[in-house]
Amino acid sequence: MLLNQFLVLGAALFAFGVYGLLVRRNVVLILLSVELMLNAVNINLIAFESYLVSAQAVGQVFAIFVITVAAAEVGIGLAIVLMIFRNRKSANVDDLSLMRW
Amino acid sequence: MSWEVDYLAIAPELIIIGSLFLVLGLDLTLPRLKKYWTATAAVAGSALALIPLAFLAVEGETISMFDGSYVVDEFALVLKGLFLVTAYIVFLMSVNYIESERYYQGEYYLLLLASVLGSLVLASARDLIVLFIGIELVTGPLYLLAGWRKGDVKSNEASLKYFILGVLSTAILLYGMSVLYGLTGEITFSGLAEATAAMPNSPALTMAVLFLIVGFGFKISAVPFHFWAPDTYEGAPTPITAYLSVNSKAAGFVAMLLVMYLALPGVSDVWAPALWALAALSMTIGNLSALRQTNIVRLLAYSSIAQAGFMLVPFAAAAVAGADLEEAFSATVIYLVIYAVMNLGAFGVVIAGARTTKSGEISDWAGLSNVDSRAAVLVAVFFFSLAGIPPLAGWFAKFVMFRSVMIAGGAATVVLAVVAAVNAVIALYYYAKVVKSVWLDDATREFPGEFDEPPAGSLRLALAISVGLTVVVGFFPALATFVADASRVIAAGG
Amino acid sequence: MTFSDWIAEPVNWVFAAIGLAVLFSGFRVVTSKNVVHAALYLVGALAGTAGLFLLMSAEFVAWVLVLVYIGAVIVLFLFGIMITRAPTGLDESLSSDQTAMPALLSAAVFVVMTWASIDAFGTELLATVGEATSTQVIGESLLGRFVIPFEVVSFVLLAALIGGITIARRDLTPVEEEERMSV
Amino acid sequence: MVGMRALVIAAEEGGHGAVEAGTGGFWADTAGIMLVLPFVAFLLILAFGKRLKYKGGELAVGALAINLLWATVLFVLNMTGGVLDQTTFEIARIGSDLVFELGWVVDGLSIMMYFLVNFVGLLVFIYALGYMEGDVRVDWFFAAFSLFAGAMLVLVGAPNLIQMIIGWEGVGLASYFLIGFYWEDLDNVRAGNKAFMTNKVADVGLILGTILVGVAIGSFDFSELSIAAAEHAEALGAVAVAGGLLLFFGAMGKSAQFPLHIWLPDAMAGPTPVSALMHAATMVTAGIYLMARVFPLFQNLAQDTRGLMVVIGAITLFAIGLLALVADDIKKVLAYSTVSQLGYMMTAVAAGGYTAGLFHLFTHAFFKALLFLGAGAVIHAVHSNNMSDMGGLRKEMPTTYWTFVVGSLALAGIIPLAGFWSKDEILATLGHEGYTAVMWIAIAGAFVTAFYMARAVALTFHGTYKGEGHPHEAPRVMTAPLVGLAIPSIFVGILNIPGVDWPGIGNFTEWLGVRVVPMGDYHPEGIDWSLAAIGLVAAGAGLALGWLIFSRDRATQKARDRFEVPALYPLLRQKYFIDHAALGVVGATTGPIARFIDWTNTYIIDGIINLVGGVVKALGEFVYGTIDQRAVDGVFNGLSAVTDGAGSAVRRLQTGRVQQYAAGFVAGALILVVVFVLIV
Repeated sequence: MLLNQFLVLGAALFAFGVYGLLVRRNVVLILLSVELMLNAVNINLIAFESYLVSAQAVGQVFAIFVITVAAAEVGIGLAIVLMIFRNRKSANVDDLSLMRW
Repeated sequence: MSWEVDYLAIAPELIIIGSLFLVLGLDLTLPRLKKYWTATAAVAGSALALIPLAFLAVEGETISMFDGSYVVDEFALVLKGLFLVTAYIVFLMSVNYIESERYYQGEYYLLLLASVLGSLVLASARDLIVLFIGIELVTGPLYLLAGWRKGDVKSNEASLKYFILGVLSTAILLYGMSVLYGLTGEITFSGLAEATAAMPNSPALTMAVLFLIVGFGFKISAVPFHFWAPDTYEGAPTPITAYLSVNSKAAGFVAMLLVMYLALPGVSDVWAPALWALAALSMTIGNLSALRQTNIVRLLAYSSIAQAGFMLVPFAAAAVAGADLEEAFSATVIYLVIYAVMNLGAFGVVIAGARTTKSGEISDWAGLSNVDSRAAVLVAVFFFSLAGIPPLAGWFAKFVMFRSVMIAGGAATVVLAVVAAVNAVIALYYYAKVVKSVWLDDATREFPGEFDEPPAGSLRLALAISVGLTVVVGFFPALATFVADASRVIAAGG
Repeated sequence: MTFSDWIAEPVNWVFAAIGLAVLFSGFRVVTSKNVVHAALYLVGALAGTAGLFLLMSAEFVAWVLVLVYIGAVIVLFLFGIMITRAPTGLDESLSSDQTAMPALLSAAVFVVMTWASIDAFGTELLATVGEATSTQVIGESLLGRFVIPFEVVSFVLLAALIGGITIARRDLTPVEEEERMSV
Repeated sequence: MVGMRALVIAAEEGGHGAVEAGTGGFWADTAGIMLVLPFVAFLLILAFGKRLKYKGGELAVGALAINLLWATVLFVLNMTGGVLDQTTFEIARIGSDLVFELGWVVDGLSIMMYFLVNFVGLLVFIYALGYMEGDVRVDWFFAAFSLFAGAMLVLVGAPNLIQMIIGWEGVGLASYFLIGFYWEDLDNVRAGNKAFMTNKVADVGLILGTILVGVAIGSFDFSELSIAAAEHAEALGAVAVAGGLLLFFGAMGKSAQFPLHIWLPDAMAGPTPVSALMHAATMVTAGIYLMARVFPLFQNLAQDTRGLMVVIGAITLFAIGLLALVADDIKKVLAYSTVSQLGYMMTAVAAGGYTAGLFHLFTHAFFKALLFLGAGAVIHAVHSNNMSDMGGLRKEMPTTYWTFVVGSLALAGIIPLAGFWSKDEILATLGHEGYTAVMWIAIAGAFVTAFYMARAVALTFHGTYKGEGHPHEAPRVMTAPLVGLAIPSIFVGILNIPGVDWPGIGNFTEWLGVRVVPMGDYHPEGIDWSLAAIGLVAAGAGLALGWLIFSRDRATQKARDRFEVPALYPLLRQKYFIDHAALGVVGATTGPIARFIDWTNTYIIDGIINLVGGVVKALGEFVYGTIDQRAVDGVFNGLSAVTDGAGSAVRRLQTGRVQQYAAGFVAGALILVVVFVLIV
């Protein structure tokens, strides 16, 4: 298997994530898009690990850390969404432009 | 393989962890009215953690653990000291702010301590994984703390904007790290330095380096990755804003310094010009936007974007062939330390003054000197220091920054110095505007808040520390150059 | 390596199948007009990714991904969707109408990343197809060389947990608070 | 002490003609007390000022009195044997080579300034005790005034450029506070801001110049800089030119050289003692002092570079002097006059007349402070700044009148008063150095100077009183300093009669020559009597003409007479016709020029400043409003304008949208990557 077949797939997922982040209005859906991007990073890391094969499996360990941090960030993000929803009865980012200029 | 842990070396981290658990325990057991003890625990923890730092500094040995991925050297000690002192001041500023409104005190200090822990880890990080985890631990709690005023929709919004852009930057940063790992097979900084030095420039390497810069650029709020900063600063609780603009920004700079100078000195032909551009953009756009601000916190937000630009200036010197990287490195560190002290002071005085004015609008601060001359003097000290007027500390920071590019020479860096000089003049205008408002303008209304009583003891202590440091460092820059000498060691490859 | 060489290897057929599924799911995550569907498509994308990890002999990480994401995170998401009462049926307003600029940007992201990696790695092959990385190696790494980030990341989780609860919970109204204080 | 060794070495390396001088012993070693005491006074006044009888004025006066003791002893020591000493403390070190030091230098140049600042300062402070009595915020006034004195002494005593910058900024800050002292009046605040901004622009030059010179030479120390400039002039080359020009730019700001002079007349909004001390006698001379300190650097500059400085000085001395002719505000007359005299000093120093420029600085400080204080006494009495509200005051205010006349004659350069000798020396220098055209401009300037001073004296003290109320002489606490300043205004000139060595003490030129690197040309040639005569004639002509035109109320009473005494009107008109004839001679030449310059000053230079300000502001609004806040949005908006209605387009102009921030974020990252991949 080519290294690049995985990298290109990762790049595509990352690009989807960027797209979702930019167009989705619902905050929960934005979070889903972020997960796609982090997943793309994981694919990269694992592919590089299989390509390089380090003694301490650095790439895989790195991926585990990324997964953990991503989980924590989902928790944080959903907490923020709930807080905002409680105050505004909406999870739509378009409504959140109180501060500007 | 065995992995030795030097417990003295990580004692500051352990003390912070200890006080974090203490706060957790106290919060669970104490009745509601006694919750202020959690604040005491946090304040004490951040002060106690300085003690082992002193021991380590006296010993002066470089301790390297886990394959050199976690290092306690002079540079790390200096920055840990900076993080702890600034955290201490932020804790002091928080006490009454958090107590006076119905916030969750225990959880507040716990999250802030976690963030401090992250910055301590960051200062010692010498590989990408530790660095990444450190950054996440600094930032994660702050996403939540920015929204700590739960009922305030502005605070909600501050939190969400910070979070969304934060995770975006994390994703980009991680992508860059993964490509860097793939290209070199290394994650330790020393390994990366070796590998990249031998490697010809390729689009992938350039992209990876720039993605790292994007990630750090978010933390330090450099243009064009600054969009979150004004909104989040305005909406977040003021002590958290102070923390964001000082500790969290300092953490971003530490990460950037470590990665650029230690891990990627061989690719300075990529990152130095890129940071040149970010520096010029940040200074200019930050300053010009600040000119129009009417809210004092927003003004400080844009000003801190501009200050980040000034701090980035020395990085550009690395693009000049044969330039003295140590000079550039230490110039940024000195600027960072001085900026931290005076900016904290500025936020402290905003908190103190807001007791009287009950407003963040600069026009509402007019005539403050008539009723609260102490606060007015402090406004003058901190804002003039930020403007770089001698003999307040800020001038030395600017001086060192200019000097580093002048030494390096080279047309591009000199152009940047000129941009910086012009910006320094523009900046003076809006800083002076605040001072003028406080001192020279007539009050437009009765002050709604109290001004007979001095602010709470903890806030006074916080202000006293920052004003003391601002003035003393201005007169005796030796204090700051000590920092420089310590950091010089590391830039020399130590 | 030519395309015919590549296609001749059966493992690449498997890759192509999983990869297309992942791509499709990923695409639907960001375009679906139904919130719940979007979340479920993410499950698909993640499951496919886990399959890819298996192809790359990263067994442990694959199962971590399945357990953490599909087992926990997605459930969290679904809860989030329910609690925020997002319309669970078809909803045209889930995405902004202005898709041209984001599409352009994300296409550019894809092009740049692809170009960079093709330039750097060309036709390099993976080295370890077939031999799974032993979990022991990963375990020793995590608790040896990487014990500091391992310990530190637990504080990230702790902070997220405690802070998340504090932020998300409903504050007591003043009246309720009075009652509670008097008890 | 640390620094002394460097000085001794420096003196040895200085080679030929190294000055023989004592070290000043105790008095030089402790001279630093002068730099500290005013700050102590400042803090004490801030803390206790409100509770004291004179609101802290006694503390300010006390500090300067003690200072004056030191300054006087040092002055005498320097007169009799020469004093050369330097004491420094290291406060920071960058790397191994670059050292930051604070301390004080004691040599001929600094001793002169110590004496000047403390002597004039003390008299002005005493005067202020009377002048400011009963004013609001007197304690703050004296605190800021002490702060100024301390900063000025820090500047004067600076052994290196860094300390000089600290003092430089300190006096700027104090000036800002004091100009805006009457902050109830918005104009004063504006004036303060204008002064501050103009100076800041110039300060950028000073700071960049300092860094450039410091990095090139490896030290900020003046003695090392002097030696390097004297001995390695060739090697320094371009650095010396660039650094010198940048430093000169800084000096232009503080010393109000054209076109950066615009702040000084506005700065007169501050209380009069402030104008006397800061904006006439001491602070504004900081630029000249800086030029003198780094004189070896300028000495070795190319002739055309120095030519530029001489020309700027010449424009300043003549063109701005003309403005004093059309001003009605007595303080503005003196302000323009100060700018003009600073032009003389700058021209002289730039032309190579080290002693000439500084001697004029020295004499000017006495009589210009005297004139300001006199003007202050008048303003105090008539409650107006305008000369059209004055007149005939010589009977009511005899002391003020006579001292003011002394000051005016000294400024006009009438033999044997102080101004004659110093101005003559400048003319001699210009002639000697080959700047003949500039010399004639300077002579014309002398004519103008005498002319406007005659006008000021005539309008203020002669004719009939035109103001309100009954003016009376100022109290003793204010007139005593006037006398105290009038005496040196008469006599200090004889300290430096060319070719005259007073027994036992020599002359001013020698005292000033006590420096690390001796000045090449500090024994001026014998007096040029013909040039002196020409200068004297010019001054005399100016005085006579001014007197002729303005002494009998004609000019300003015209309007009044026309309405109140209609019968006399034709007669007056005819008289006035004579005035016109007389004015015609002057008016034909100077009038239009003065008006033109006034116009330029008002419309062009202010216009440029406003324009630049406006451009910066507009740029700010553009960048802020368009790039920062709308660019991202604008792109979105442009794309959606077709599909969306106008209403929603307006709504979308509102930003603060996180996703547009994110788009900017991603776009920024992409642009960086693409640009750098392509260029690296």
